[in-house]
Amino acid sequence: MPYDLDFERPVAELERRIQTLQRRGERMRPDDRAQVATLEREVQRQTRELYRSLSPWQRVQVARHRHRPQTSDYIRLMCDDFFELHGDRRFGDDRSIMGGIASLDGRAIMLIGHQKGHDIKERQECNFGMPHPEGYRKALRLMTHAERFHMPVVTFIDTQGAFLGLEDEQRGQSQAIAENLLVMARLRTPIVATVIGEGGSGGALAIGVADSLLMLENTFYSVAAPEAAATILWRDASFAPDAAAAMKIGAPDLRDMGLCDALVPEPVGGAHRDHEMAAAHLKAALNEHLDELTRVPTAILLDRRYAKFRNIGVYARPVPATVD
Amino acid sequence: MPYDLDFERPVAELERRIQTLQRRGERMRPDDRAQVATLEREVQRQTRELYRSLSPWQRVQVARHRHRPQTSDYIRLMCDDFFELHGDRRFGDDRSIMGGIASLDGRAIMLIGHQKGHDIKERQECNFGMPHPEGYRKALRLMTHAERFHMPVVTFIDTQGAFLGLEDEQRGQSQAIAENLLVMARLRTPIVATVIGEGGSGGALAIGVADSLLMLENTFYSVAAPEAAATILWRDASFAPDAAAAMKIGAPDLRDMGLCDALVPEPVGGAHRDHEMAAAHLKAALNEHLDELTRVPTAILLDRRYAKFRNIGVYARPVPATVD
Amino acid sequence: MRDESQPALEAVSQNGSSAVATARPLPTNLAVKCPNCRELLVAKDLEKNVKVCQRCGHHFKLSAWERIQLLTDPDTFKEFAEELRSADPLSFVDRTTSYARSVADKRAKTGLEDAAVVGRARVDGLPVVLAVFDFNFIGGSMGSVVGEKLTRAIEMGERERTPVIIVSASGGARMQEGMYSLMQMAKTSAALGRLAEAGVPYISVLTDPTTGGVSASFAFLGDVILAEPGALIGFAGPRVIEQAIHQRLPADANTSEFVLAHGMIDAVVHRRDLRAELARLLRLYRAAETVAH
Amino acid sequence: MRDESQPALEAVSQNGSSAVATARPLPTNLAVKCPNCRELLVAKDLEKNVKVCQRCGHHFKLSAWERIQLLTDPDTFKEFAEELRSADPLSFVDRTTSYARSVADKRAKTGLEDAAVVGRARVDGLPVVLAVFDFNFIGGSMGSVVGEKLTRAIEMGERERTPVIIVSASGGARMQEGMYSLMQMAKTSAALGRLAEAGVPYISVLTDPTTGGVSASFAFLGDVILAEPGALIGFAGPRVIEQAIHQRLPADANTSEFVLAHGMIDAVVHRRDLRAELARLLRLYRAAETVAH
Ligand SMILES: [Zn+2]
Ligand SMILES: [Zn+2]
Repeated sequence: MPYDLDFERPVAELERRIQTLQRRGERMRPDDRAQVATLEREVQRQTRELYRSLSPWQRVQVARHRHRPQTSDYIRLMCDDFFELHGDRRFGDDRSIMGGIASLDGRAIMLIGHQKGHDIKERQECNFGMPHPEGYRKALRLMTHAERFHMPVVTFIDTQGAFLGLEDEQRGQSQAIAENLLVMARLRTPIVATVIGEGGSGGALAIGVADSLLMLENTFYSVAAPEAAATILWRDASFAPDAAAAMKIGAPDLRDMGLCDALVPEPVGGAHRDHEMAAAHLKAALNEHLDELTRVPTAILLDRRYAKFRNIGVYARPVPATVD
Repeated sequence: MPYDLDFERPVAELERRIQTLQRRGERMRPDDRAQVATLEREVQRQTRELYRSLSPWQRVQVARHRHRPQTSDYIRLMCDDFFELHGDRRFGDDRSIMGGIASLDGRAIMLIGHQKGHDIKERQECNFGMPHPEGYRKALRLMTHAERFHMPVVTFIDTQGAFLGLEDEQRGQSQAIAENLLVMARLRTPIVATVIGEGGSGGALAIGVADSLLMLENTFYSVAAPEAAATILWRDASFAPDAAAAMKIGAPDLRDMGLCDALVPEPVGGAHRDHEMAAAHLKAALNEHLDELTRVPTAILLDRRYAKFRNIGVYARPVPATVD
Repeated sequence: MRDESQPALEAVSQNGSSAVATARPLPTNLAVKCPNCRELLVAKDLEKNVKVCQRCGHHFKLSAWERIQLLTDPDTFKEFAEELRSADPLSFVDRTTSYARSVADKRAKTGLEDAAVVGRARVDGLPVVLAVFDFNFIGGSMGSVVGEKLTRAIEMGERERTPVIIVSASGGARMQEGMYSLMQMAKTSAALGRLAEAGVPYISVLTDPTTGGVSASFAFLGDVILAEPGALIGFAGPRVIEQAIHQRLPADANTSEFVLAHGMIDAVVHRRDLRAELARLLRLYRAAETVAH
Repeated sequence: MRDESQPALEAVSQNGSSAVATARPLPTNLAVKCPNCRELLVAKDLEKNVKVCQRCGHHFKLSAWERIQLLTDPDTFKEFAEELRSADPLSFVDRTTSYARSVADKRAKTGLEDAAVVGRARVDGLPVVLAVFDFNFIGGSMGSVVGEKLTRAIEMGERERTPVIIVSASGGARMQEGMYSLMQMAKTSAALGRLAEAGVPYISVLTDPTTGGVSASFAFLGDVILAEPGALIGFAGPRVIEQAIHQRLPADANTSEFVLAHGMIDAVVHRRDLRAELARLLRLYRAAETVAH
């Protein structure tokens, strides 16, 4: 996979040099081979370096990388079985949110995630990962299904946001998101949400009210997409990098603020460089959190979840919040 | 209100004679007055006679009478307050089913009923009382609302049936009706349903799964509208009167079969002759059933409701059904 | 109920004369014309291909016993409630015949007692309660016997915490039992309400056709709803809708694929995969049950 | 959040010069131009008419205290949580100013501490917990303070079994508190989930505008949802949608009447009737409560 992001240009240059040397094939001399080895080590070193200190905007670019693994990729790589369920039983089947019953090391879970699509055809079918109300209502149906059968819910967040269209307003985009927030807050089964790419606004939160919120380390989660925030704040979407920095949207920021419960490591150079390893890390993290959450009695689980969200917020002269 | 049904023609003739005499006004002679009095008594006597022994098809015509009181009329005449609620929170607001929180002699109830409409404009807005899926979903929303606030549910049935259109199939007419049947069967609050006019098929049953099913005495309730049944059975809708007779769809038939819990008397000549009296009878019946049902603990109420439907059906070599 | 006089299988003997066939095994010397692609198919080959047209994939209707054979492990199906018989509660006299006579006719022709067969069985080793419709019996219509059988099946699933599978093929409620038929919709749905509260899975399988009162009750209440390809599925049949709205419908209206696209079912499953897909679901539910209890 | 620079009230002094007014009482010598029908209205008359244009019925925005006065019985409103202040958790520095300075500005201009005021009150004698937004305070946007105030109000309603009324007027979440703002959507919705489980009524009143994260959380979770006429209501504003889909929207898109027609709210209520309608609802819920307990 080529290095194709702006800030990866130095590494891309190294790669080009490696390729030039390798094109000699059998005509490669011993010192050429030595140079290739050196360059490859340098690629590794520089990649590691770059990704160790991603700027907020760089992180946004990595999180949106078009080769980043998506919900369907993780399902394929992590689950021993997956039975996809379709439709909201009301209006339609929105492919920007996929979901079904999965087996994760023998544990039955309800797996629900945004799907952006890989090639242009799938991307269009998935509306580029921007759900309509029926997508959220499908997710809602699957979550109450999971509750009935005592399956933990695992969600994968990867969206720019809910789709903004006239028909979405007609069918109640606000209502659909709001209802999910309430139902998830009170769902009588464990919920683990993971930001696997972009965490965009209410459209992300609508499948993100969880006992544990995980984030892959190169992802972000924001109250509004940086472009939208820049437009709202400064009426100019080109200030998106400034918005990304000012709003502290990176996974490490959210962990530091206590909003994200755990970071999931990515392969060097981002999840898109090694889907298998990304999936292995994610699977390990999910199993760890599910092991713990499924041991908690439901009433306590719900009280904990309530307290978790109840206590989010920073204000001055705070009177200690009490949750019974 | 003129006598305008086919079988009322003899009474209509008497009425015309009365009107002819009355048109004389001050020129009426004493024996004219006596004749009017006699004719009026005769109108009463013949009406009573006709309605005492309605044929199945005559009953269908009375139940469909265009001046018959509708849900909105009963609400106006029975309730000390009514706050109408709108919309299914999914797609639309279907005016063929109206509903809201009502006060019936100080008791808060959720009142839901088919509405056919009075004039042509209202009839079109109400789709002639034939609901779309969003109508049933509005009813569902109101019923779960009632459950949450411990309000008994009172429904009024008056429909030819659910609407049959391509869009209705697209939005899941079957699914909407089916879901209502299940939810009503398990709703944790008392439900009283009353057939106030036409009880047409699944489109009626979708708001009709109740602890008590009442029927106004001149109404009917059928597995399919007589015209539809005739088409299904004999491929000719004009045999509707035969279907009405063969299927035993009249209120008294259903009471005799044990499917209807009580008949509500109508004014002489049908509910359309005296809306106030019809409403007074209905109100008395509702209060009686609500008084009894609201005294029953919820768990017992649900078991009774289950047993009621569980035991409907007639078959040979029956093994006694046990309900725990 | 749509008791279509169109037979489940239109069979043509090799000399070209036409014969109405039931859905039971066909004489091997017959050719069968596919109603979709018009291909003449050798009956024996069609049987081998689980009655799916080799050319176009059209799914022919199956009888209840063919369906049971298709889905269950050999010799595991144990029927119950087989003693129930229609009682003609309305003494229904048709314009041409009587309900009692129609039922007797259908019994003789199909070898069934009514339009549904219910029993315990195993699918890939996993226990299920299975109910299967037969469209040949008065259009698979639901009267008191069908409603009672389904309800007993659902109650058994609840009592024994065994997943319930219902395979529908029905035009709807049975006119000749009037309101008793309509109320079977409420009865079966009420039983499913208790099954859901108990957290026992219910899988609904829709086959050609599933319409009317059956579609508007248990058939659309599945925790998971599967359908065979190309089945007619809907509240009303296309012709009824066309009459009501005075418009021609698109060719795919009210097919399995149509209801999938509109979010009403979970998957369209080819007949040859149906058993494996059910087994997969059952195993997933069993895994959840194991954790929870 | 849409912090529209368009003022809540566009005021024009009688000599014709223009002035930006807050939503507080206007000097009586002013005329106000109705943004809908362009009529010049005498400010005093407008005040008397609960800030509804006498000519076209346009509902001008109300400040939080005007709204409280409109809805509650005199002297019954007892504010709580008034001590809460924004803490600038991200040390947010704008390109031109800082969040801290914006908040200070708005405080000075509006006399409010943040975009919502919460308290106990009575409506026609019946007790309620009331939360009211003020659009003048950074577009009525929801950050930590607003979320905390609403949550305390909802929890008080649950604890004391007192109906909760929230009157929204907000562009959505407050950008300058980043993810803390987004999470207030979850926090308030979670509190409403517990309120619903407790069977305590929640009435949501939508006023101009109710969009973004506020509309996509508590505002659309009312047991009953009312809206003032002509209010902008939706997930996105019309201009945002037009940019996204590259089409002009119909004039009534995302109005109160639009969301009513699409089944999303229960009623559009004229401002002069709002208090009476709330009282009617409260009495009905109280009647239900009396029977149930
Ligand atoms: Zn074929
Ligand atoms: Zn005006």
